[in-house]
Amino acid sequence: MRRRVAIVGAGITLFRRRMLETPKELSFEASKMALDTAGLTLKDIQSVVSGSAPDAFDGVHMKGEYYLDGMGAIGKPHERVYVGGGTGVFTPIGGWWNVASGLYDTCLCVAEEKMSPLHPHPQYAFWSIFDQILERPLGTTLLWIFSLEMRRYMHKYGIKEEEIAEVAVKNKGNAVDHPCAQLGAKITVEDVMRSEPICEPVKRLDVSPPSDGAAAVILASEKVAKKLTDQPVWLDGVGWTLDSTHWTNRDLAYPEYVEKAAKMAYKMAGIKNPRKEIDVAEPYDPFDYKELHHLEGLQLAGKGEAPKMTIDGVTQRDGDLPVCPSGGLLGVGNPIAAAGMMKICEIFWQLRGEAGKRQVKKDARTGLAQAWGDLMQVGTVTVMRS
Amino acid sequence: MEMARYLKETGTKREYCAQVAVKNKKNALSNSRGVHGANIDKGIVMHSQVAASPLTELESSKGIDASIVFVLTSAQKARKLGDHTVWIRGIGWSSDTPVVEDRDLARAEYVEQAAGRAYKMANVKSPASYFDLAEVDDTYSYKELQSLEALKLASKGKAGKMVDTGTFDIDGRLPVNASGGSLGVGHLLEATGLHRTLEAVIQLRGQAGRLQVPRAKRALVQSWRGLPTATGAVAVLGN
Amino acid sequence: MSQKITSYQGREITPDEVKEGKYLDIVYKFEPKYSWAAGVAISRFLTELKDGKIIARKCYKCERILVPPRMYCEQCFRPTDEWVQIKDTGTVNTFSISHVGTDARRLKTPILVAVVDIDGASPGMGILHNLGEVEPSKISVGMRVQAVWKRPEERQGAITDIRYFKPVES
Amino acid sequence: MPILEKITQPSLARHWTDSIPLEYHYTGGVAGEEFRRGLKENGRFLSSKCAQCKTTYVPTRMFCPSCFIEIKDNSPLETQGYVYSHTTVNRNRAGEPINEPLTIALIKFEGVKGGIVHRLQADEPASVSFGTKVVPILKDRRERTGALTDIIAFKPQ
Repeated sequence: MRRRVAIVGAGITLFRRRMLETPKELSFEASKMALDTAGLTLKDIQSVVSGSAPDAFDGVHMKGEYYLDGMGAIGKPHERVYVGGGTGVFTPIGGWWNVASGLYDTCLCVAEEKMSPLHPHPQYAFWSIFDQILERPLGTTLLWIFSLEMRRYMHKYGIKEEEIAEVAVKNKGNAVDHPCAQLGAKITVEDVMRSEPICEPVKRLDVSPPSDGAAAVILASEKVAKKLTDQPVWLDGVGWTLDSTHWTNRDLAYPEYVEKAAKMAYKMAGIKNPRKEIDVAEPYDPFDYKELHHLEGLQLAGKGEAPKMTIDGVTQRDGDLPVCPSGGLLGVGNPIAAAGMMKICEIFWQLRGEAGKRQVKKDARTGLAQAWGDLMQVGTVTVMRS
Repeated sequence: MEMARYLKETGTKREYCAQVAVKNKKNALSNSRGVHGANIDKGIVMHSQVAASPLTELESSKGIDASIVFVLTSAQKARKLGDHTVWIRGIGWSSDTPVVEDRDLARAEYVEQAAGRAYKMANVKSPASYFDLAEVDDTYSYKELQSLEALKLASKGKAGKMVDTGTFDIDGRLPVNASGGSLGVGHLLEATGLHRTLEAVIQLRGQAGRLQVPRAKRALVQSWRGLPTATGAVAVLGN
Repeated sequence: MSQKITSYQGREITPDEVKEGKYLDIVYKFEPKYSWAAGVAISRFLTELKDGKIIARKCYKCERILVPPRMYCEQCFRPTDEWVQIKDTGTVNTFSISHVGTDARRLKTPILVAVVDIDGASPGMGILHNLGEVEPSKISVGMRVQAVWKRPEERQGAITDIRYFKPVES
Repeated sequence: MPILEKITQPSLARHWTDSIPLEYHYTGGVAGEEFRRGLKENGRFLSSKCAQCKTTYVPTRMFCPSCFIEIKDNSPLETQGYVYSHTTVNRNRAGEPINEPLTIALIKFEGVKGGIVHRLQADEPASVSFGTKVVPILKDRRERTGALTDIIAFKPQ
């Protein structure tokens, strides 16, 4: 019943703190690049799925309606998916439903975010995700969740801040080779440790920046994909899960929702031993500890063991399991939904051997992208094969 | 402005829009969910407070709170679950341009496109004679007329006359918004489409009580996403 | 990024360009006001806070005592069964020292925040709150704490009826 | 089984009131910036012409939504504006009555896709109808900021 789905094209804009382009214009640029590189025009596209995080960032109500002409969706079936930070990876999952179900043969999937309009800081929009009666009156910021989670993770497994900082060093270093990156830099663990404390234990350089940007991929059914390209990248497994919104009742040291989403995707893709079968991974890294947290949830590292893997160089581009070869959110930038889609694009280019200076050393055949969000309780996972 | 343009281009009489509100509010009196039900005439509707000319307040649906849940399953599983199954025969959805200034305000092109997809999937060749009932967009009175034409349940410019002569009454040839619709029950913003679907499902299960359309086998559901969009969806249901 | 691509689109506006007003911008301010219904469980929870008490709900099926209280158990997906008064003491599950406020502006005095697992609720049932009467460097995971309440006449049935949690000798 | 416990004493049903103050600084975008400059500096409406389908859009567009290609050809609009549709409102956005009824129109331009929604200022509002030819009333150049409010209103020619 289920049809095989391929990615046949990808596009991305620059990621920057503030851009002139409107959300529609950013969407157009990413969509156009995806179409052009796939050798398609808008007429070839049957449906459109878009992703964007809270309307509060750019203050446009029903943003999915506002920007749809920039995604070529006029007169087409269009839907916007939204699961907070998990949106970027959920967008192609929405496209996958369109194609795998047999409803459509081609689907343009676009993720866009423009965070810069909100003043004084985009961070502020996140205040409204907390419980309005029990949490907001305490003066909540989004960073609280992360710092509380990071502390619990460190406490449970005896992990040091310096070990976590290794992730920021790796990802910002990788981003130097990404032409769209906002914060690529060669830094050291000491730089991270000495950076300004924001919400201890979280420091300035542990965090990804707010950004404007867009990214897109084109999905096609097997029949259409094989006509279009010799190098389709198959979207062989998808998974998503929600945990409880009562986040203070959860185990903050381990992302169970990522584990469940990953297991769903692995089962669909027929992956039995993820650590052996996944060649390259793009887990969600808005904070450096989150990459570690997610590697464990994805079953790519044992519980509490991801820091050691990082220190041993396993997750470097020339390592046995390259992780965030793009530079991740920490290096390329974090236009929420577009950042997750950037990871889908990266795996697409890695599996086609088109990643240029970022190309991982090993012969990568199977890759994974993951994102997470909502009230920090959604996991979205895709498994891709060349 | 959309209503004014629709009235001008189709030559529909202003009072026909008021008749939509009269019909739906009357139907809602028999619906336990119909908090905006009323027995009124066209004059009251047309002389109610102006919302934005030519639209009046009694022709604008009012927001309510509610939650609606459906459980979907595969055909195989459904057959094991009992005999009250309602089948989704066809679906379609579409969006016109988000730029209001670019649109043809008289037509609901998104409805035409969405219906085209749903009819194709459900193999509906002559929509006007296919359905036993329809639950369609009536966020504002004229939207029902505009949508009925886009759905090909009425020919262009004829929906107004048809509503006025009772074609779409609960005992008419094609009951439209027998539930009372949004004008009679209330508007649920993003959940409105689910409300319309719910009313159709209850009809197809034969559980609509005083609202029941006899021998209801095939239902059409259409909903609009609301202002400022030109986005809508259509579903063809059957039992 | 396919290597075939040589240029990427996007026109950055730098902080300097913002300052010098190189591009026309439109400033739009608004302040939507809300009145949120607290619902059955949280209405009762707030009423009890006004009396200086913390109340939880018990699910007879999984036998968990849930705080914040809810009228349904999200694991068993059935209504919860019983109100249970729990203590106003607990254990720090995790904590943070926040140097920024809601709008990401730097604070003069950091806010101390913690997830506190409340005594009498099931293990791991924490609530978010502030810590006080403690040196930031002295806070640790596992530390025993107790609620410091506002005076009864100051309480209004809000989470802030508890001023903060302070350390107690275990 | 549903939740059986209800609140029966109205005073025990609590509400929490608060607001979310928001401030946005929008850019006009690549196309919008040009449109706004044209309005501010020259008092003209800029339009964009698609090289492929030859459609002219107003306000300016960076891309043609149907051909999905970039538009580079922007020029001042030459054609006459007319009332495509109009409405009169007696209340403001919050639903409160306003003293002077406000007439709003969608102004379109011959042979051009798009248009401008704005206030209509007419000595005899009843004389305004579909197709009435209109011209913009602009603020003085020194007062213009590049916002749509640089246009005070449209009026019948």
